[in-house]
Amino acid sequence: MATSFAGVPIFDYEALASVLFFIGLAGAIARRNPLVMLMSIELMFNAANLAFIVFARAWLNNAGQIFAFLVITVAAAEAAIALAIVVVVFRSAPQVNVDDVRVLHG
Amino acid sequence: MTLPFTHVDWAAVAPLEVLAATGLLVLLFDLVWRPFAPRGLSLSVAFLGTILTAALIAQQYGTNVAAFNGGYIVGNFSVLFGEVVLLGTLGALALMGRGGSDRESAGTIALLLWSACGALLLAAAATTMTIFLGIELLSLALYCLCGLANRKSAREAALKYLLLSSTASAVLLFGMALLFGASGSVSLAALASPAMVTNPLFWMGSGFFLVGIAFKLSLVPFHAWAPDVYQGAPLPIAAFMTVVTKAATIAIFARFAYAALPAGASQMLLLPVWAIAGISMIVGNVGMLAQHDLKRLLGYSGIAQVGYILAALAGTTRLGLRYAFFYLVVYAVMNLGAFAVAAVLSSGDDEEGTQIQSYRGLGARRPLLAAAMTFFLLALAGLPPTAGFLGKILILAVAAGTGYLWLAALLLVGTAISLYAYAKIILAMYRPDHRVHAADIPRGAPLPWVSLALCLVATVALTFYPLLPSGLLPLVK
Amino acid sequence: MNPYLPVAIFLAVALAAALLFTVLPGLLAQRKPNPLKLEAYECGVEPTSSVSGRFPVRFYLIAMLFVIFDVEAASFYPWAVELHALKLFGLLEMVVFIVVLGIGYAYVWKRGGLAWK
Amino acid sequence: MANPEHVMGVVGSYPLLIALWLLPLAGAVLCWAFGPQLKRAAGWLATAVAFAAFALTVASWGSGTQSLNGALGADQPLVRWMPGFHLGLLLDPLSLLWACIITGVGALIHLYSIGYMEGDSAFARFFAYMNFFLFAMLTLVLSDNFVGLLIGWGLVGLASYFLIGFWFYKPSAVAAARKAFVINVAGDVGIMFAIFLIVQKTGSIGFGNAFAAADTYGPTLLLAICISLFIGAAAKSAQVPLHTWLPDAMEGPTPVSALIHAATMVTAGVYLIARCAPLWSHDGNAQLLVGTIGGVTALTGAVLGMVQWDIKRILAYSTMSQIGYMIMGVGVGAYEAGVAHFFTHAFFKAQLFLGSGLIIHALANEQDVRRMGGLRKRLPFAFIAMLVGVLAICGIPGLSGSFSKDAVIQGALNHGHPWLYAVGIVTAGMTAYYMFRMLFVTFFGRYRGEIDPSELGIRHPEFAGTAAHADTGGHDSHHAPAWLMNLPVAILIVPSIFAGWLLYGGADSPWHRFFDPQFGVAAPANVPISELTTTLVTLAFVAVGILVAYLRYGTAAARESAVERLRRESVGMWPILANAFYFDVALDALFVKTSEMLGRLVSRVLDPHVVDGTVREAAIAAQGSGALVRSLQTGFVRAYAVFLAVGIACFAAFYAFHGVH
Repeated sequence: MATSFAGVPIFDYEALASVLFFIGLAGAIARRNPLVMLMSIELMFNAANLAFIVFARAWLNNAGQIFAFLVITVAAAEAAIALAIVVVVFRSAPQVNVDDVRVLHG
Repeated sequence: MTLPFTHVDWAAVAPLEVLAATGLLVLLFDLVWRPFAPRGLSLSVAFLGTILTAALIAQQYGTNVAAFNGGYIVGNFSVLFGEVVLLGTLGALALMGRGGSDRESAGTIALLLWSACGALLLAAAATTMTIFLGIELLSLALYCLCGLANRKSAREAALKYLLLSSTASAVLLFGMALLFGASGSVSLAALASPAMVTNPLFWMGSGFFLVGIAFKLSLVPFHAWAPDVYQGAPLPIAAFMTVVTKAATIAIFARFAYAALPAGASQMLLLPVWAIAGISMIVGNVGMLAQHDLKRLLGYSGIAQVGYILAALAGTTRLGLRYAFFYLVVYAVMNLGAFAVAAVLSSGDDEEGTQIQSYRGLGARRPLLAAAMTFFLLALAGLPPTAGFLGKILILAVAAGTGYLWLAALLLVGTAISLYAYAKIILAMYRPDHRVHAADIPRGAPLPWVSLALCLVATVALTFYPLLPSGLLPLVK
Repeated sequence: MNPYLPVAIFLAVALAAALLFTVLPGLLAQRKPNPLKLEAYECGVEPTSSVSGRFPVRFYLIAMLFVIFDVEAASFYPWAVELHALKLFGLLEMVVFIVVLGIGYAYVWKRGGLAWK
Repeated sequence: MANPEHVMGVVGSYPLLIALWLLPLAGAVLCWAFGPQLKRAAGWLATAVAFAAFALTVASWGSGTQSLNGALGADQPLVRWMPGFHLGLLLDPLSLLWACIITGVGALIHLYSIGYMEGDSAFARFFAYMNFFLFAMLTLVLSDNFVGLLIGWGLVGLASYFLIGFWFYKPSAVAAARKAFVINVAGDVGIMFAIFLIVQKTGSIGFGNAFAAADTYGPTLLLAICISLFIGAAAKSAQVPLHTWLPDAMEGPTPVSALIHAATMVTAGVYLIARCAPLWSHDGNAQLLVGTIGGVTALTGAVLGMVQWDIKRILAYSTMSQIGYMIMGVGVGAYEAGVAHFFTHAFFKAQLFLGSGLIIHALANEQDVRRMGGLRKRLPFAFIAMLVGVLAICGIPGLSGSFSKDAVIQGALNHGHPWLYAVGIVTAGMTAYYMFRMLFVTFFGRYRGEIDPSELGIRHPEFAGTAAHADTGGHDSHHAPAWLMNLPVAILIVPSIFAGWLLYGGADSPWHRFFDPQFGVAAPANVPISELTTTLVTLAFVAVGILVAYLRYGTAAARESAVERLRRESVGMWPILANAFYFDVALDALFVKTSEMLGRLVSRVLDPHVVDGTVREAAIAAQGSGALVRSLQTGFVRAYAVFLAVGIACFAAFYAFHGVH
């Protein structure tokens, strides 16, 4: 396993991916706007993608790159469905706020 | 360069291809023949395709093929879990045939079939890549399916499911990335190397991976979405989710726990999962107590039932896997049965009448249905004359036999709590109520009736499983 | 020398400047608000609704469909690179892929998903 | 299964036994399904079924008492489910005795109910439940394995729940039914746990296997099994501190109280311990525990019985006290005596309940003894019936109660528990006091039904029947023929008086000969006090009790000033007694209040809107914690996401910790 490339240690890439991931997680939890939440989730996906590509490079195993590709397509499908659902839910609402959505509880 | 995949690989996934193609066919028929197509055409095509798929999968029993570079492993394990997935799919399809308009049904059915494709993929998936693909295929279709009923609660369920489940998927994916980093391979089997025990990437990756799995299994504290989603989703979809999602995820979890862990690490690594399984048994059953909606109650019940199944897996023994699978089948059948009763009683429009209040006086008005419901609820509660009882006894035996006595004890406590919740519905049904007349209750479409009857037969038949001469059941010790 | 040092210095300077300009006014400025001062600036008007305009739902729908087909098309690139090795088998697979996409596209079209009205 | 099959009885085919077991079920189904068509005939049908079951029990006598090569009784296999899980029916002397009482006394109470329930809108449903109860109780006592016993155990609880809540339009009845159910479920868990332990150890659910292995369990496991079983027994048999449901259960119709909450179901705990005698005999600690709890219950019941005003609650506390005797008997190892007390108690307590039912029926549902009085002339038959019952329960020599009660008290001493001996004797005196107090207040003096309730110190008259009936004197003209209700009571008088004589004759008594093969000979220890002495001492305490009761309520002067005295006693009652030693309050605080408080706390933190009326539809323990979970489920996506994040954080911490190590 390679320990660095482009002069930067693998660990730093890992750390960057982790930071991105947790920023995304924080956003997914803290924001009220479902669109921003979805963007945060995309950020988490892409953090994982970064990790995949870095590890693919480190292990010289293309599977990681293929995986990243797969994730990009799946994420696109997910985004499309998500947008559709958000549009349907908030069609008649004055503003987009997930806290307004709580018919179901208890 | 040789071809990456051969015809052997494609033959291995033939059932998946058939199921996916069925979904496409349903769409095409709807597209081309809409004005002329007879009612129920989409449903019939879907039934045929699903049964054909089940037959194809059954044919694979006894074979052993590792297709797509080990990404898709056909074996008895995948066959058994695949059949449960298809059982759940058939059950959900049957519940769809409860009348109402055909208008939206083609799209719904196609989505349902593709979702089942994802679940089938999971049953055989053995690399993180196929697992991710399967989980996303399963979930993406379900987000849409949840929101398809034209009422506010359904849309809300879809949104909640989408937001939370996507977050969990991202966590799962990140875990997969770390696991890939640890082993340099997407294969689960590569994780079983002893070098992993000291690799921090492996531990963190497993943690995130298990969080994602626990979310899909709706284990406490990742359970919060489940009751809301089950309540909001249309009846057939809720039934589908309780059975198929659980079966597929249990398959993944079992593969991970049994085949992907280095010796010596598995007890400690899986401890948090057993812990939350135990908590789920209690919280799920307690949560049932104060519910007023049947679907929601069954959602809570599902949380606890997954806990029971995991209790059987806790020792990661072969016997445990067998008993877990047995209980999974029993759970699928009795749960589908309960949903079938609800479907027979539901009025067919968007408001589905699953309020427990609306079951009052059922015993006098529809004694057959009430008796069937009582039977299924007793089975879910795990009372003696039913298969549910047998399943629980087996789980208790294996959990205690492998040293997880505390899980067995929690199971007993959870069962005791659940008795009260189930009894509440049963009592509501047998309490006289003069407000509603028999004529007000729909007769119910034939398909849910058939499904109900089959579930009833199966629940009874499974009780006699130990009577089989095969000696399948050496009771522990 | 650590290759990150310039980045770190830049970050530190930027942070310090931002903090400085945020905190200083609060410390130095005198505050004597009156209603007139709090009004919208000069010729501005009180906003009556949210600033961001609303797009029609159709816009989102079409955008979504674009995203899906666009990203799926990305799968063509690796395939194209390896086509000479994949030969007929690879071609057939891509045909199947396109047919499946095409059915979805046809379904959307027929059900009126692309109509702008 | 490697274990040899230990079967308790002589294995064979016993069609009578199966018929006996299933007949009541058939009756229940018929009454339930064809209730609207059968109308009044449902009562007769159910009664006929009960009598037929009794006849079948008597006809099975021979097979139940047979013995062959050490096997005792009859064993009818039903299902061979899987290795170690064989279900079957067992009729040996112990279950034969219980079956006789269940069907015999049950049949009489069925007959009585035809009169008592006359005109009730759910007449057929009542008899369906009653027959169902017989079936459930027979399942309990006839099973030859623990799972069958547990099924019966659960079913009787269910039947009891139905019958307590039979008048479900009364909120108090529903609340009482729930309470009984919850406490009984707690007991079921105990039994489930015991079964679990036994199956773990022996791989079998059969009694035979479990008992044959009794000396292999080891002290800890054996004690655990016994305690778990006893939790079940205590909940079902109303032993302290799980007794609070029994007095409340009197909300059900009186025949139900007589059958279920006096004669049969509440003695299931006695049956369980007698059935598991081989386990108890191996464990001195369990014997001490159970005997002590029995003694404490006997005493507590008697103390609380002394201060009740509701005639059925007096009888309920007396039932609790008498079951305490039985549990004490079987607990310390005096199985024959404990079982004998069950036998005699079934007769005289059923008779007392049915007698009180006659009064309640005649007074249009008045149950408060303060509003009775002077009924001796108006209801002479009820007076005679109650008098015989009271004399029997007090242990007046020659009547049934004296034989069995003295046997229990003496048994406690014989097995080395002098303290329990003393408790038994003192309780006997208190029993005499409260029973005669009831007798004097109810039947002597002047009728107080017309007096304003507040003058009698009754604070909530609406709970003590309606005031309207006082004008008419409570006589309704459309009652069923009196003989329907009087006949069963009259029949019960006979065994109430004479049943005890079966115990007469020490080692030669029919009782001993009947049970000797079952329990074996308990070698009499070196006993310092003879049986005759015990009887005399007990009698002295009883006499004092009667005397005090007479002086307080029976003398001519006391009868004259009865109104004033009752008012003073009602108002001045010690709070600790009026609240029944605060058991209810304590249980409530322990479970209901804490969980409600937690629920409120959590919901205030997470979501201020959630506390609404729907959450509190019923304030029982289970529902309280259910509300807790509900209140966590706020409906906010972001709140759920926070759970998710907390979970992720915990997981990440765990794995990071282990990954580094």
